[in-house]
Amino acid sequence: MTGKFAVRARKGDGYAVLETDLYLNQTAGEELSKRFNELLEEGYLNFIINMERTKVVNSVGISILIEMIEKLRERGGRLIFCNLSNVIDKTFRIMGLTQYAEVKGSEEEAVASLKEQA
Amino acid sequence: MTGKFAVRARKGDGYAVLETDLYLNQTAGEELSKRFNELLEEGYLNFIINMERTKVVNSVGISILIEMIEKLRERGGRLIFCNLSNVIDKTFRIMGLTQYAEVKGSEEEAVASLKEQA
Amino acid sequence: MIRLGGSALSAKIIQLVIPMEPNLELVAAETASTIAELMCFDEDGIDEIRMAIIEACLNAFEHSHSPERKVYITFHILPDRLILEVTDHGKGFNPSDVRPPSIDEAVRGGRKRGWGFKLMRSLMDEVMIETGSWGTTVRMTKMKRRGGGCYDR
Amino acid sequence: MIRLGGSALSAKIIQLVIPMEPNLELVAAETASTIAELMCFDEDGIDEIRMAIIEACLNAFEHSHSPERKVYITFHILPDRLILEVTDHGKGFNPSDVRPPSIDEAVRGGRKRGWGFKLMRSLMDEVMIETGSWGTTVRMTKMKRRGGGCYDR
Ligand SMILES: Nc1ncnc2c1ncn2[C@@H]1O[C@H](COP(=O)(O)OP(=O)(O)O)[C@@H](O)[C@H]1O
Ligand SMILES: Nc1ncnc2c1ncn2[C@@H]1O[C@H](COP(=O)(O)OP(=O)(O)O)[C@@H](O)[C@H]1O
Repeated sequence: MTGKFAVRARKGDGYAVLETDLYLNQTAGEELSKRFNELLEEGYLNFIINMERTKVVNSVGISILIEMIEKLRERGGRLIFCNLSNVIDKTFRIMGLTQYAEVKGSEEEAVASLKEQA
Repeated sequence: MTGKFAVRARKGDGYAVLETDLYLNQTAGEELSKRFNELLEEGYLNFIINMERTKVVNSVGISILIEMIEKLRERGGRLIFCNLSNVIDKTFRIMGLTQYAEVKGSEEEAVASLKEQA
Repeated sequence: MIRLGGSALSAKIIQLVIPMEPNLELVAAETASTIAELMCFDEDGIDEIRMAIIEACLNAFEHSHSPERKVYITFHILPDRLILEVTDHGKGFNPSDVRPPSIDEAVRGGRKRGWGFKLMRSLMDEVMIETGSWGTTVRMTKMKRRGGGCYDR
Repeated sequence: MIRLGGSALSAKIIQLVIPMEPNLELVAAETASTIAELMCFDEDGIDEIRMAIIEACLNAFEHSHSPERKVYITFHILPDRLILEVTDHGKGFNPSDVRPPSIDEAVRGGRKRGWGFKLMRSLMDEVMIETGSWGTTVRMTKMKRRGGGCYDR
């Protein structure tokens, strides 16, 4: 079985949206990172990661998110997470990810925040 | 924790609808049977069992359904099942329940069938 | 999609031990269904496995009279099939004494129970019973439908 | 509602053995979540248990170097709490060698891993580690929130 992506990417006006799948583990994290790097090379600096479909994450998957945050920091870009489940939101707060990336309730709110501060 | 019923009963015009819960096991079957017997005493003879919420059944639970079919046979009543999952539909066919009780896709179809042949 | 990798030759084995307590058959069922999902069984296949394992566990709970009151479940994950073994250390039984159930009899005031093995046999591809004074093992196999799987991607 | 009965004094024990294979931590997670559901933990509690057990399993998969490549999980069901033990027969480690993670360091080019125990400790009520040359056991306790439970009905 091929042709299925654990990550979906969409391009907006000056930003890109990445959608994660059911389980954000190392494999899914690496796939996410690959799409992210491609978009970075295309010149995108503002990212939304929509985790609506994600029920489970593990710390290896999250460490890849931290890599992405690092790259955006170096380049002066922004990363906003949206549609986090309670436990994922809690996890990001425990780890302190929320000090370096924003969290919004919905993709619309994330987009609005990007437009505002653009 | 009390006050929660595994079975919900609704009364229609000349028929009663019983709704089963997530798991139709012995306990849930006995509760179903209790409500059914009460309705039978009230004079109801046409029953619809809506299994929309039921994901799992076991053979002990089903044996209680057979008891209900038996009682209705004795009294000339009718029992229609609706909203069965594929595996529950298959199970009822394997056991031959479908020779003695009808199966309809939806509650509307079950009601229509009762009105038609009333 | 979350999948298991495919080392085709050796079975991956998962073991589960549950006490004979009401509703704990659901733990066996959900463990089985997660395994079946990772093996990319389709939804109907997963539901059939869930139902079969519930019947096997309930038989052990109800009929084995196991003094230790435990059920041992082994899952063998193979590329083309899932094999489930449900074992109790109860009194065993004589399969040839088991009277097949009849719906005609059941709705006419006769015996309403006795459907467990019939259901297991119909829902699974193979069911084998080993039983003796040491207890009982029910070994069930469910084949993956061709094309439905993602194990060997 | 499906619930477990409540014999308050003795713990019900469920055991699960999984091989160290990618994604099989999800079997542990779903088994745990079914048990927690039957114990009437609320949804957030169930998700927290799921995440904690995944971290414990991944540590065993990744760090234990267990030659037999198996993880042994024991669930102790008590009226007011669920205790999970995750054991491997690997090489063990020295907990005092474990350097705590830092997000500030991580986003500035430093180490990005090392969050497992921190997460387990934050998501569960108690985490204890026993480790030696025989392997490692991580013992985690999750208390039920008052009023949320249906165990003792
Ligand atoms: N694990 C077991 N230990 C002892 N006897 C069993 C076991 N499983 C099944 N049996 C015997 O086989 C019979 C048929 O089982 P089954 O087809 O599942 O129907 P039911 O459980 O409704 O009787 C049981 O009534 C019991 O006598
Ligand atoms: N089961 C285990 N066996 C051996 N070493 C372990 C085990 N669990 C954890 N460790 C050690 O503890 C360290 C910290 O683990 P953890 O906090 O989960 O973070 P990470 O797994 O990301 O390194 C690991 O890097 C490893 O050295």
